[in-house]
Amino acid sequence: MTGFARRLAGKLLAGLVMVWVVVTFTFFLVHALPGKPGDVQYESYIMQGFNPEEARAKVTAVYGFTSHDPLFSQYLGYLGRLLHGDLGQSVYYSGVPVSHLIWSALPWTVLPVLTGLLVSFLIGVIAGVIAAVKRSSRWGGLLSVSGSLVAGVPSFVLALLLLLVFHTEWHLLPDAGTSDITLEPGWSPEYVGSVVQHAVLPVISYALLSYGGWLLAMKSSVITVLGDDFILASELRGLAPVTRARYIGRNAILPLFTVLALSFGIMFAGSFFIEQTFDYPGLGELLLKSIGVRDYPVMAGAFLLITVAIIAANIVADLCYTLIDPRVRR
Amino acid sequence: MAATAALSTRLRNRRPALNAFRKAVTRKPGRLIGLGIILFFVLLAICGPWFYGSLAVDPNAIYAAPSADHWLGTDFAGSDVFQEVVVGARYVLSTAALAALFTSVLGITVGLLAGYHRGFLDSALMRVTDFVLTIPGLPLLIILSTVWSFGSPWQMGLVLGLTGWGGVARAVRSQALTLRERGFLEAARGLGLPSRHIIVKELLPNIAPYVAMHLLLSVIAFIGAEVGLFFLGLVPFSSTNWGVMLNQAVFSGGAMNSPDALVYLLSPLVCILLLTLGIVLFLDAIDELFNPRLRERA
Amino acid sequence: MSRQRTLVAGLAAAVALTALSACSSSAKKTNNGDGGGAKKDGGVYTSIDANYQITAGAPMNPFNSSPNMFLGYDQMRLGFDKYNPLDPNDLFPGLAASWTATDTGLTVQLQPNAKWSDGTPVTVADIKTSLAIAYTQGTAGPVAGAGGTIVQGTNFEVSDVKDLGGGKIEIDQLPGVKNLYFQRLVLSATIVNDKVYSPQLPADIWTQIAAVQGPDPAAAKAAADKLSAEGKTIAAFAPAKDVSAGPFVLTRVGPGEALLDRNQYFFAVDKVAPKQVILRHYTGNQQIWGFLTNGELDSSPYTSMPTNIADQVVKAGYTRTDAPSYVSASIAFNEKQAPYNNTAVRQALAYVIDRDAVTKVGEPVGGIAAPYTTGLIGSQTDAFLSSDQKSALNAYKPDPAKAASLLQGAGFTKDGAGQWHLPDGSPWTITLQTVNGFSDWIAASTIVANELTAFGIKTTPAITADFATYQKEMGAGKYAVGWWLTALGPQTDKAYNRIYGAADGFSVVNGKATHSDTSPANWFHTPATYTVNGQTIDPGQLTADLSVTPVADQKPIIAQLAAATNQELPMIQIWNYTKVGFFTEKHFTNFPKTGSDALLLNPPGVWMMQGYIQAK
Amino acid sequence: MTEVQVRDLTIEYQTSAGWLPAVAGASLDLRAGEITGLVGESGSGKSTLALALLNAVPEPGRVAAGSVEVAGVGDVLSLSGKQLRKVRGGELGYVFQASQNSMNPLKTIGKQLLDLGRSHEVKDLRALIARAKDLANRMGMDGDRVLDSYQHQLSGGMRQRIGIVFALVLNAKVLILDEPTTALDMLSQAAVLDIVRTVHDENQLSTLIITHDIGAISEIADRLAVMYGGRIVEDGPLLDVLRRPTHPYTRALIGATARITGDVDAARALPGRPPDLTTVARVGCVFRDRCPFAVTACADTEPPLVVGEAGRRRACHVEPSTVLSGTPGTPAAVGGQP
Repeated sequence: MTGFARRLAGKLLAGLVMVWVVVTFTFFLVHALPGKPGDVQYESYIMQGFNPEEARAKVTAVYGFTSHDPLFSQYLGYLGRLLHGDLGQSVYYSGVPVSHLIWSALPWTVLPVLTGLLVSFLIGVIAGVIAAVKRSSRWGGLLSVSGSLVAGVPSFVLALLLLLVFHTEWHLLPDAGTSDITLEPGWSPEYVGSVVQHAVLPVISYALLSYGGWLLAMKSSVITVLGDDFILASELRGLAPVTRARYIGRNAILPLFTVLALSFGIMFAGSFFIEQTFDYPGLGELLLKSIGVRDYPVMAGAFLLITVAIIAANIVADLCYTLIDPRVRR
Repeated sequence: MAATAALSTRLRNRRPALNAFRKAVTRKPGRLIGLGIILFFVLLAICGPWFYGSLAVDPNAIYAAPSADHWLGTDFAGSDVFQEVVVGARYVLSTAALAALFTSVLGITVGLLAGYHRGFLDSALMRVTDFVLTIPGLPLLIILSTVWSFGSPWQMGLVLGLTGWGGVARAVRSQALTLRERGFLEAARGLGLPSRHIIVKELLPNIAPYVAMHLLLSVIAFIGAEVGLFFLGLVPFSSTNWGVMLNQAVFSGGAMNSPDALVYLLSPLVCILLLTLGIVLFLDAIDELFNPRLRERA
Repeated sequence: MSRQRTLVAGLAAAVALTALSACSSSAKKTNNGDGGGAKKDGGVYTSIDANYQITAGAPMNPFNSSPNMFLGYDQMRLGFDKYNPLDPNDLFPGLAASWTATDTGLTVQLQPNAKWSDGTPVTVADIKTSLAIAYTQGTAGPVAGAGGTIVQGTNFEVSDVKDLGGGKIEIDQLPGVKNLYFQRLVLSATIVNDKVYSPQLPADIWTQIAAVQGPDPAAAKAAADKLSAEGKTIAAFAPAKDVSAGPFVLTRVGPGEALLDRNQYFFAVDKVAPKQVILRHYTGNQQIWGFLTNGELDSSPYTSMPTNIADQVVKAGYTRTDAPSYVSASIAFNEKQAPYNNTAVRQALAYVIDRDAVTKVGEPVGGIAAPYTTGLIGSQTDAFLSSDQKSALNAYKPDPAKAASLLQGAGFTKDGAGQWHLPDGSPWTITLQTVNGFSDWIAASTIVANELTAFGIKTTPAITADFATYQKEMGAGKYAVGWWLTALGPQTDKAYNRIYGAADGFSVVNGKATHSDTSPANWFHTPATYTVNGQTIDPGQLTADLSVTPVADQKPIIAQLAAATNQELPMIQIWNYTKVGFFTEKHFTNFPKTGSDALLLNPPGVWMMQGYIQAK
Repeated sequence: MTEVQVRDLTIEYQTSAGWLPAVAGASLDLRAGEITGLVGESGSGKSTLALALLNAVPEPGRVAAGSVEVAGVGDVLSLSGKQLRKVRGGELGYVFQASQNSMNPLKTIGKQLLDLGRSHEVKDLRALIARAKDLANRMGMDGDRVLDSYQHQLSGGMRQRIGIVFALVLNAKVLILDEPTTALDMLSQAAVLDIVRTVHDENQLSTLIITHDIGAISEIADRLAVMYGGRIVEDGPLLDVLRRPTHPYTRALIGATARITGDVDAARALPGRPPDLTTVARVGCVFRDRCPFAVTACADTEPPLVVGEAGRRRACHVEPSTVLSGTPGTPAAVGGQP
C-alpha cells in the first residue's frame, strides 16, 4: 500500500499545483474586470433620491471594501489568507466573509449533484449494459440515441421543460426554494420531506445531465470487455453466467471512473443553469448573483470552489480506480 | 508486419474512408434523417437572413397566436416568431461552427504534437490540457461575459473554442499513441515517409472519425453554452438568436405562466432539440465508423 | 455486490421520502388554501420584499448593503414617508406617535407601548444610537451644497438627541443648518436596538460626530474618515438574533424564503392580523408572475409585466392597484454631438416617435405613455402647472410631416430611397443605446428603431453590458442617443437635478450655479441658458433655487423649468412608470386600493401598522 | 480408446456473400494417451474446429452439419445450457489461444479458481485448490504464490501454464491447446511444451494442440493433422507424416520450416497467400492455386480424404509417390509424371 500512498501524495500535489494556478488565474482575471460593485449601487442611490455627491459618499461608505494596495502585494495577501481558509470579504454584502456565503450555498449544490449523480449512475449503467448487449436490436439503438440526446440537450432546456410539465402544467412540484419555510429545519419527516420534494426537479435535471454520459460510456466499455479474451476464456471454461456477468460488470465499470470525475465536473460547472431555472440557492446561483452585482471576491471564491471541487473529483475518481484495479496499484 | 500490410492496403485504396462513410450513413434511416436535419439547419443559417432581412414590428399584435400570417405567432414587439427562428439560426450555428473550428485546430495541433513527439513536449502540453479541462468552462464563460461582449459569432466562437479544446487534444493524443503502439508509425517510417507526411497523410485520416465524433459532441455543447448565456441574459442581446428568444419568452413574455407566449418559448426550444437530435442520430454513423466492434455486429 | 445493495437501499429510501413529501405538501397546501383552523389568527401572509433578494448567509442587519431585513416588518423607522409631492414632510407614524417641528429641530413623542421583540421598551438610547450609526453609513453628515442657512441634501445633520422624559425626545439640527426636509430625513432613519448595536460603536461616537461638524476642516475630515471606517464594522456586523420593534420578527431565513412571526410586544399588535409572514425570494420578475398566477401571494410588490400576464393574474383572483411611481423612462441626447445639439432635430425626433406604441411594447402594464416632456411625471405636472401653463406645452403628437419640415428647416435632406441625410450630406444613422438587463428599454428600442428607420433614419439598438459601464461611457460622451431614467421624484428639485444638476455640467457653489463644459457624469446639455417665450432662463440656477425653496413656493420656478424642458427636449420622456401591485382577498381583507397612493408606495408591514389587512 | 470423434463437421460463417464454410466435412479422432497436432496457416479453420469441439462457434458462425462425440458425454453439438457449460472445463479442458490474457485482470488466480469450482459445483473447494497447487508445483511454479497473484504479476510462460492448470484442474480427459506457444519466447515455448507432454502422460489425456508452427509440434505430438482452406488435407502418425508428406501442402509446409529440415538455406516460404472464407475455391481442390503438382482434375473435383496405409489419410488427386519425389517448385509436374 505504500505505492498507493505515494500515488495519493503525487495526485494531491498535482492537485495543489492546479489549485494554485487556478487561484492565480482567477485573481488576476477578476482584477482585470472593469466596473466596481458600487457603480451598480450608485444609480440605485440616485433613484432613491440621493444627489450625486451624497450617492458617491454613500457608495464609498458602504462599498469601501476594496483594497488600494499594489496588485502583487494584494495577490500575496490573498494567497496568504487563502491558506487560512479566508476567501476575503464580500463587497455586495458589505463585509460578510465570502466563505460564509459559500458555505451557506455549498450544500444546496453538492447534495443534489451527488444524488443526481447516483441516480444517473444506477440508471445509466444499467441502460448502458442493455444498450451494449442489445446493440443490434432496434431497442438497443433507441436506448443509445436516448442517451446521446439527453447528453446533448442543454441543461437549461431540460430544466425548462421539466418546470413546464411538473410545475406549470401539473402543479406537482414546487419551482423554487429548498424547503417550505414554515417548517423548522431538522430531521422531522415534514422538513426532510419538504427538502426532498423541492430537490426532486433539480436532482432529475442533474441526473438527466449525466445519464447519457454513463449510458454511452458503459455501453462502449461493455462492448470492449465483451470482446476481451478472458471473457471468451471464462465461457470456454464453463463459468456460470452469473460469474461471467460479474466479471464483465466489474471490468466494464473501471473506465467509468474517468466519466465520474467528468460528470461531476460538468454538473458542478453547469449547476448555475439548473439552479437559476429552479431558483435553487446553490453555488451556481451565488456565482451568477455575484456576477450580476460585480461582487468580485464572491465571484472569485465561488469560481475557485467549483474548480477545487472538480479537481477533488478527479483525484477521488483516480483513487477509486486505483483501489479497484490491481494493475495500477503496484 | 500486419501494420505494414494495413498501411499498404490503405495506400492502395484511394478513398476507402469516403466509401465507408457513405455506407455507414445509409445503413440506418435514422442516420440519414440526422444528416438531413443538420443540412436543413445549415441551409437555414446560410439562407435564412436572405429571406427575412429585417423583422417587422406590430405593437398591436403582441404575442399573437399562430395564424396564416404568423405561422408561429408573434413576439413581444409583434414580430413574426417563425422569421425570428429562421434569422436566429445564423448566429447560433455560425458560432458553433467557429467554436468547432477553433477547437479542432487547437485540439488536433496540441494532441498530435503531444502524441507524436512524446517526452517533455508531451508532458508540458498535457499539463496545459489538464488545466484547460479542469477550468470549468461555463462559469469561466459567464465571468468573461462581464468583460467581453459577444456581439459577433467570432468572439463567442473564439472563447468557446479556447475553453473547449482540451477534450479533443486528449482524444487525439491517445489515438496517436495507440497508432504508435500498433507500430503504424514505425511501419510508415520504415517505408521512408517523412514525418510531415506521416502526420498529415497517415495520422490525421486515422483519427479523423474520432475527432469528428468529439467535434460533433462539442458542437452540441457549444450550442447549449451560447444559447444558455443569452438565455440567462448574461450577454447583451446583440443579434436575433434563439437564446435571446428564450430569454425574452421566459423573462419578458412570461411563457412559463402564460399560454400566450408558449409558442414563442417552444419554437427556439424545439429547434435546439431538433438540431441536437440530428447531430446525435448522425453521430451514430461516425461512431460506427470509428468503432469497428460496433460495425462487425451491426 | 454489497455496495450495490446499499445504493439500491438508498434509492428506495429517497423514493419513499418523495412519496411522503408529496403527501405532506398536499396536506400543507389545503391548510394554507382554506385558512383552516388558523382563521382567527389570520394565518400566514405571503408576499415579496422588492428591496433585497433574500440570501442565506446575509446578515440580519439593516445597515448591511443587502441584508435579510424587511422594511415595515422587522425594520422600523420613527415614521414612514408618504411620498406626498405637495408636502415632503408628510409621514405615517411609526415608532413615533407624533412629532412637532421646532426652530432647532424636532420633538418626537414615541409610541407609548413601543417595545422590542425581547419585551424591553424602545428608549431614547435606541434612537440616539441609531442616529449615530447614520453618521457612519453616509446618510447623516455634512450636507452638500451648503450655502446660507437653507441647504439642500438628502443627509441630515443631528447635533444632539435629548430625552425629555415620558417618551418625548428632542432631536436637534446642527445650529446654522436648515434642511427643508430635516423632519422627513430624521423620521425615516432606521431605528435599531441600542443593546445590540452600541457594542459595535465606539463610546465617544458623539464626540466624533461633533468633530465632523466642527469648524476645523482637517479635524472634520479625519473624524469623517474614522466614522466611515467604523461604519464598515457596523455594516458587516451580523447579530445572532433579530430584535425587532416592528410588527414582526424574523424567525428564520431559508435559502429561498424568510419567515417572520408576529412580534407579540409590538405596540399595535392588536391591529396586526397575520400570525406569520412569509417573504419569498425572487431572482426575476418572471418568478413573481409565477407566484401570482398560481395564487401564492397575498400581495405583490411592483413588478414589470406584459399584458398577457396581467390578465392572467387578474383571472387568478387578484385585484390590481395603481400608484404613481416618480420616475420616467426617457430617450436622452448627448448635445455635444451633432446633430443632437440642434433643438429642431430633437423636436423632430419627438414628433417621429409614437410614445403610445413604444409604451405598449416596452412597459405595457407598468407604464403610461408620457403625455408631456416636462422633467416631471404626469401627475406632478398636473399638480404644479396651471391649466393655462399645461395647454401651452407641446405634446409632440406623432406627426411625420412636422418632423420632416423641422428637419428640412435645419438643412437636412431626404433622398429618393426615403433616407434622411445630415446637412453635410452624409446619411443619418442613429445608434440607440440601452443597458443589458433593462428588458423594457430593450424591447422598446426595437419599436423606436423601427419607427425611426421607417421614417428614414436608419436606427439600430445597441446594448451595453451593464449599468456601471453604461454610466461611465455615457459620461465619457461615447453615446449620442440613449435611454435614461428621469423625473426622479417626488421631490421636484431631485427631478430637475437629474437633467440640470451637477452631473449635467451645472455645479452649485454657495447657491450659485455655474455651467462647465467639462466632465459631466451624465447626458450633456450644451446651452447654459435657454430662451423660452422670449425670456432667458438659466435651468441650472432655477434647479439650485428649487432645492432651497419650500414646496409651497415652487410653482413659479417649476413653470419655467417645465416650459423650457418641453421646448428644448434635453430628453424625450417616453413613458412614466406606474407602480402596479396586486392583492387577493383570499385570506385577508381590507387592502389599500388604487387611490391610496401613500400606502401603496409603502410595504404591507406599514399597511398593517395602520390597521389595514384584516383576517377574513 | 477414442475420446473424441469428430464426424463430417461443417461450420459456416455468415458474410455479405451468404453463408460460407470455414470448416468443411472435417473428421478427426482424438485417442487417449495421444497428442494430436493440428497444423495450418491462419484462416485454415483450425481454431474454428477447436472451438467447435466445445460447441462454441462464435457469432456469426453456425455448425451446419456433423457431430462431435465425446466419450461419456455424447454429441457435444447437441448439448446446450448447463449441460454444455459443465462439459466445457469439465470433460473438455481448453487452453485459450491468447492464454496471456485469459484471466480476469481484477481478481487473483486463486479467487478465479474458486469461481471455476463453484461454477462446476465442486463440493470440496479445498481439494480443488490443493490440486491446482499441485499441478502448478509440478509445472515448476510456486503454487501458493501463483494463486495469490494477479495476472499482470505473472510472466507469459506462467500465464500459459496457469491456463493449463485451469483446463486440467477439474480432471478433464481431453485437453485442447490453441496456439500454446505463439506469444512465448523460445525458452518458454520449450518449457511449456515439455510440461504439456508431462501432464499429458501423467493423466493419460487426449490432447489436441492447434498451431501454425509445425516445428514446435514436431517435438511432442504423436499424430499430425494438416488443415488447409477448412479441410483436413492429410493426417497420420507424426514421424511418418514428417518423413513422407504425401500432400503437396504438407510437403510445402515442412519445407518452409527450417527446424525440421535442419537447413536454414533450404527453408523456403510457400508462394502465394492462404485463402480466406471468401477467396477459398468453391469447386475442386482448395489448394490447387498454390499447388506445384496440380492436375486437371484438381480444378473440378474436390479430392476426398482417403484412408491409406499405417493409419494415414490424405486428400489429393496426385499420386503420393509423385508428391514425395517431386522437386519443390517444379511446375512441370502439372502435365503428369511418367
